[in-house]
Amino acid sequence: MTAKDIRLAVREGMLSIEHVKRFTTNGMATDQGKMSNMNGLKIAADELGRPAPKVGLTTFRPPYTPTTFGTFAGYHKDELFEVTRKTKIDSWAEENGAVFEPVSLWRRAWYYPKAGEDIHAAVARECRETRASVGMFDASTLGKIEVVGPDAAEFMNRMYTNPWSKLAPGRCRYGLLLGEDGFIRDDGVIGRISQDRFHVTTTTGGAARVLTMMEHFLQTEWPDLDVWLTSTTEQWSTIALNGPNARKVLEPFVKGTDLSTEAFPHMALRECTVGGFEARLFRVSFTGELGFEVNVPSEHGRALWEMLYQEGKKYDMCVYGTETMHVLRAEKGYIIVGQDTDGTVTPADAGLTWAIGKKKPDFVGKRSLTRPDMLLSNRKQLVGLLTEDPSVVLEEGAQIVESGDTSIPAKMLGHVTSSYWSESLGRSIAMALIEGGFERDGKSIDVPMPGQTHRATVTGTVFYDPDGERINL
Amino acid sequence: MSKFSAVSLLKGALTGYKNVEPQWPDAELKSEYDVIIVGAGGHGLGAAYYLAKEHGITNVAVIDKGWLGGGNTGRNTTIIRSNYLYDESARLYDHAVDLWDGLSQDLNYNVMFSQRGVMMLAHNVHDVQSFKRHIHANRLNGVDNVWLTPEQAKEKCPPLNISPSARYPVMGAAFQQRGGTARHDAVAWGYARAAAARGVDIIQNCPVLSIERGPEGAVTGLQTARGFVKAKKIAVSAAGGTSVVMDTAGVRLPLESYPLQALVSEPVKPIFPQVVMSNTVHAYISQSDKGELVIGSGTDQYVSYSQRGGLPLIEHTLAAICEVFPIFRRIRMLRKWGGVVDVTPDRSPILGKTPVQGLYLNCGWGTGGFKATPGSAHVFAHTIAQDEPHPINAPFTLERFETGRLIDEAAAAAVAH
Amino acid sequence: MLLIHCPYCKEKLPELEFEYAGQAHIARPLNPAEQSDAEWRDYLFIRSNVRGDHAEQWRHTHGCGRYFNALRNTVSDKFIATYEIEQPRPTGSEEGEKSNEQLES
Amino acid sequence: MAFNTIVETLPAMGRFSLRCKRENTVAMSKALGFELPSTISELVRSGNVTALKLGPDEWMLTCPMDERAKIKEPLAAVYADAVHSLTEVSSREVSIRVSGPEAEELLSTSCPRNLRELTVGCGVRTVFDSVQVILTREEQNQFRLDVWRSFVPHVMGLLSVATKEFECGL
Repeated sequence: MTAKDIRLAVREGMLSIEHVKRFTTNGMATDQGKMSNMNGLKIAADELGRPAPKVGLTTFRPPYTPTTFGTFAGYHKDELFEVTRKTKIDSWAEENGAVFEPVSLWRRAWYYPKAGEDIHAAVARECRETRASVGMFDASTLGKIEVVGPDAAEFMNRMYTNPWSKLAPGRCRYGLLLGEDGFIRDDGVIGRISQDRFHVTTTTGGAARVLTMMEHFLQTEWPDLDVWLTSTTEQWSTIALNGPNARKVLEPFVKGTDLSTEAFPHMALRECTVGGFEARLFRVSFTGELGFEVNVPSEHGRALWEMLYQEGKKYDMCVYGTETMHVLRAEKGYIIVGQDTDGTVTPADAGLTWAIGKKKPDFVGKRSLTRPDMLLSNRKQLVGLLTEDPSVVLEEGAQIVESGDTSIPAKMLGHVTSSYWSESLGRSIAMALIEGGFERDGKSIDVPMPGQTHRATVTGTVFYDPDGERINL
Repeated sequence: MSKFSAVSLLKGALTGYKNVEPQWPDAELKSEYDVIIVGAGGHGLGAAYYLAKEHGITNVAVIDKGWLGGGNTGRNTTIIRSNYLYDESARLYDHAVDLWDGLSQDLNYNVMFSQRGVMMLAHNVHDVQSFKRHIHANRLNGVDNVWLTPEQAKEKCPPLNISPSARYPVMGAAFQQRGGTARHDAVAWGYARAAAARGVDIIQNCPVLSIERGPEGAVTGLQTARGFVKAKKIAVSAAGGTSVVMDTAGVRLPLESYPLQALVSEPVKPIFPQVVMSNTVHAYISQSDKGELVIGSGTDQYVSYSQRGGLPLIEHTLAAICEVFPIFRRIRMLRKWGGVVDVTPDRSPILGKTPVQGLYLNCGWGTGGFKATPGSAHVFAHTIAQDEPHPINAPFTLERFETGRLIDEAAAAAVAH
Repeated sequence: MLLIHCPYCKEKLPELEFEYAGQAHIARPLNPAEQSDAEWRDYLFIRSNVRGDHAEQWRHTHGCGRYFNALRNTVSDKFIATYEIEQPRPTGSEEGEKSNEQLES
Repeated sequence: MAFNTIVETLPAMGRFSLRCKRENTVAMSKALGFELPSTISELVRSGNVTALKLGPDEWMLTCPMDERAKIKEPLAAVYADAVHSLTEVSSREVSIRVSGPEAEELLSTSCPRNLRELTVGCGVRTVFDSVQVILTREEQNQFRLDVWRSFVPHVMGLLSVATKEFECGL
């Protein structure tokens, strides 16, 4: 860059010193203008016939001196680049050959391959063994919030879509949380420990967001409510046992409550001890099988896990990871917020109208559900898909078109949200968000993939044990 | 205005460029225009150009409070791509890519559009699902975007760390070959020169004080620092200042303005062939023709017009760059700067008519407006000239915030589990 | 980095302890069901986005955990005042400006 | 100069988050048998029980694991007349002690607060790198960090890198 270039820039109409800088790159070398800016300014000012102060300077930008990226990164490299959260049971998973996946800040056991197994073989086996006997899963990463105070039920009524006033202590219920825009934000099982105390669970990734949202409403909109929130995510290790033999594995360790269906039915919870540790025991299921979730103070998580693991050997119990959890819940049509829903899905779209308290005058997001666009019948709705060829596992994210439509650009109806090989059914299953999906029940659609189009039939989302008998063993 | 050509450049070189003309005249403000565009960035200058070229409307002024191209046009990281999920967005941005393709010839000005390809890294199972959803939607919309394995990504971009033991391992990438970069200043200058050549007045350093409306409610003109100017139509395209200008016409907007930062390294020899983006670790990087690594950071959390942002964001961005590209650990940052981005609730733009007769709005591009420049300008000119949106921008109304018909690309990429 | 005065902790502390929470003094309608679509849109989405003194919410997330309000100039980023959530928006006073002097790192 | 600042994790202890309205503070204090601190960052000790005021309506109570009943029972007994929230978080957190002449400087490598202003016997919730912690200055050269369990390796990792730098004289 020479003085001639600056004069040329001015003749080309670059009258602002910022234009001169950008046109000539004057001041952009490693000296960042410390050598060149004043000289450049004087040359431009002469050419413009204006005094230098009238022409002005470009904005000086930090840093003063070129500084390495590594200096800015500081300690944040390798394992310290970002926090990796691990549960108390994670070390056992590592010792026992788990493959992990990152889920928000956590790393979670994805599947537990045995010698020679790939992910498909391992997951098929974990699914088979859980449904046949019993499987154990580390659910500790689920977010947990303790909601306490005389207005706890009222607060829950205002936050979640569901009604909470009549939920008896010792019972739990699926809870659905919307944003004020009416779209699904989070979900989880919520237990009423006592009249004034709720044990709320959230998704793994949603824990911090949900607590922040609750605090925001409580502190800024409803400061009159006598209720307080405490994060208990890390207070508890959560171990899920699912399968027809789940009760048999658990029973020897439980003191203080009877596990029979009569005394402890589905969606009940009890405070008791398990393996000698104080525990909150939930009878819930995310697999469709008889299921329990044991919460013990997290420092005892691994000890209890090992006890149950030893006991489980009598029943050929398997341990399973998040992938098998995903398959088993999909077979039952249970959604995963963030996978089967995104930030554009209402409760009605997801087939969850049943989770809305009909008599409640208000809850967060309720008003938005009656905006004109929310009432259209051709909204994207969550349905099941069964491929014509049962061996074809659709790709998650694949787009869906009308049967026979081969145009480009195509009229896309929606996309596949979840798709798996179902070992229990001996075929593939999928869930999808499709325009006017509920009305397409029984009709076929196409999933065009490069070089090949798959045809599938729209179904309901419950593929396995539609009458829900296995939960009540 | 003379045409740039090999002959004219050679002639200039031989004569020491003694006779070059200003690229655009510094126009005097007239008392009346058919259309006044507020904001002389790429979108505003482009709209003026297309008004003149395609709609024969040349009694047009583009007014800016500062120097042209001095807002986000001159402050962004120049990434161009169109691999958006929803039909509405894909059409809008792909229209832009189509126009980028011939823009240098159209304007007779080299905007240095380089289709080096844009790679977006997937770091977890959720990213993989989300990117594949984009790829399939793009394919069926006729937009190029393909899936790369980690090895294929590494082959295209050798500095990439694909170690499976990384905190955020690369599990694959979505790659759009038609994407790339352009020289941001040249885009503003090229449009300014081409618009001025067709008779458009470019008025710099002339702050707009208010939009004036008549008794029927329609716009009548603008109060400016240089006095009142009559106008039949007013189009606001003033990223970073939109809320303030529109407020004077009594139109309140679903907009918030945040600082967005970018930075460059010292120049190095060509080493980085593509544009690489990683949403999960928050890093965007490409190498300019000068050799600098151009890096985009995130927005600060608070509303601000200060054109600067906090250092913690830069630290995080550079840590992320070092994680994904360990070889850049010892390269040095030369300078950082900030822009002001207008963000809508669904992070898609508002591009169309307003409740006020004769008032048109182009705003809310958030962190991604540069890539849309020619497409946005083109359909905005159509909307102004016809008083009717072009089919491509018809969905991007202000009304959608009332009906709930949002176009929320970010929500579609929701992260949870 | 901003330094922010927490009205509960009564200390001026680094921005890293705080989270921004949007424009202040936008009360949730007491009976949302009675709101028109346009009124509900205004509550959800319409913001003043002022270039100047902006009343806004912050939370001292990594501190006392409280939400509070602040009056901050959006051009200089300078805090004019911070105040408890129920209090009305103050007008900037010299004294307030002094006690909330903000430093740029 | 030798660097002899020690970083160690402490055994489990009983921890409770106590929340209540201002008007019930007196009843809480009466039930516990000592005056709850009234200023944020103030720490009060009574026998084996400590109470640290973290927010306008929030205290962190600690005690030995086997004395938790001393906190739980008296507060449960007054709940009907003085509503509050007492939630056990004993297992949520792990405490890290940093002691030695360079303790303050070592913590300053990742804590944005001006630690000189944290007086002996006081504690605050703050952020250490990206991690929320409760930081208590137990003595002039002795600090305690209460950290959510899964963040402990990250905090220890940062302290260990910083320690190495100090040991090298950096």
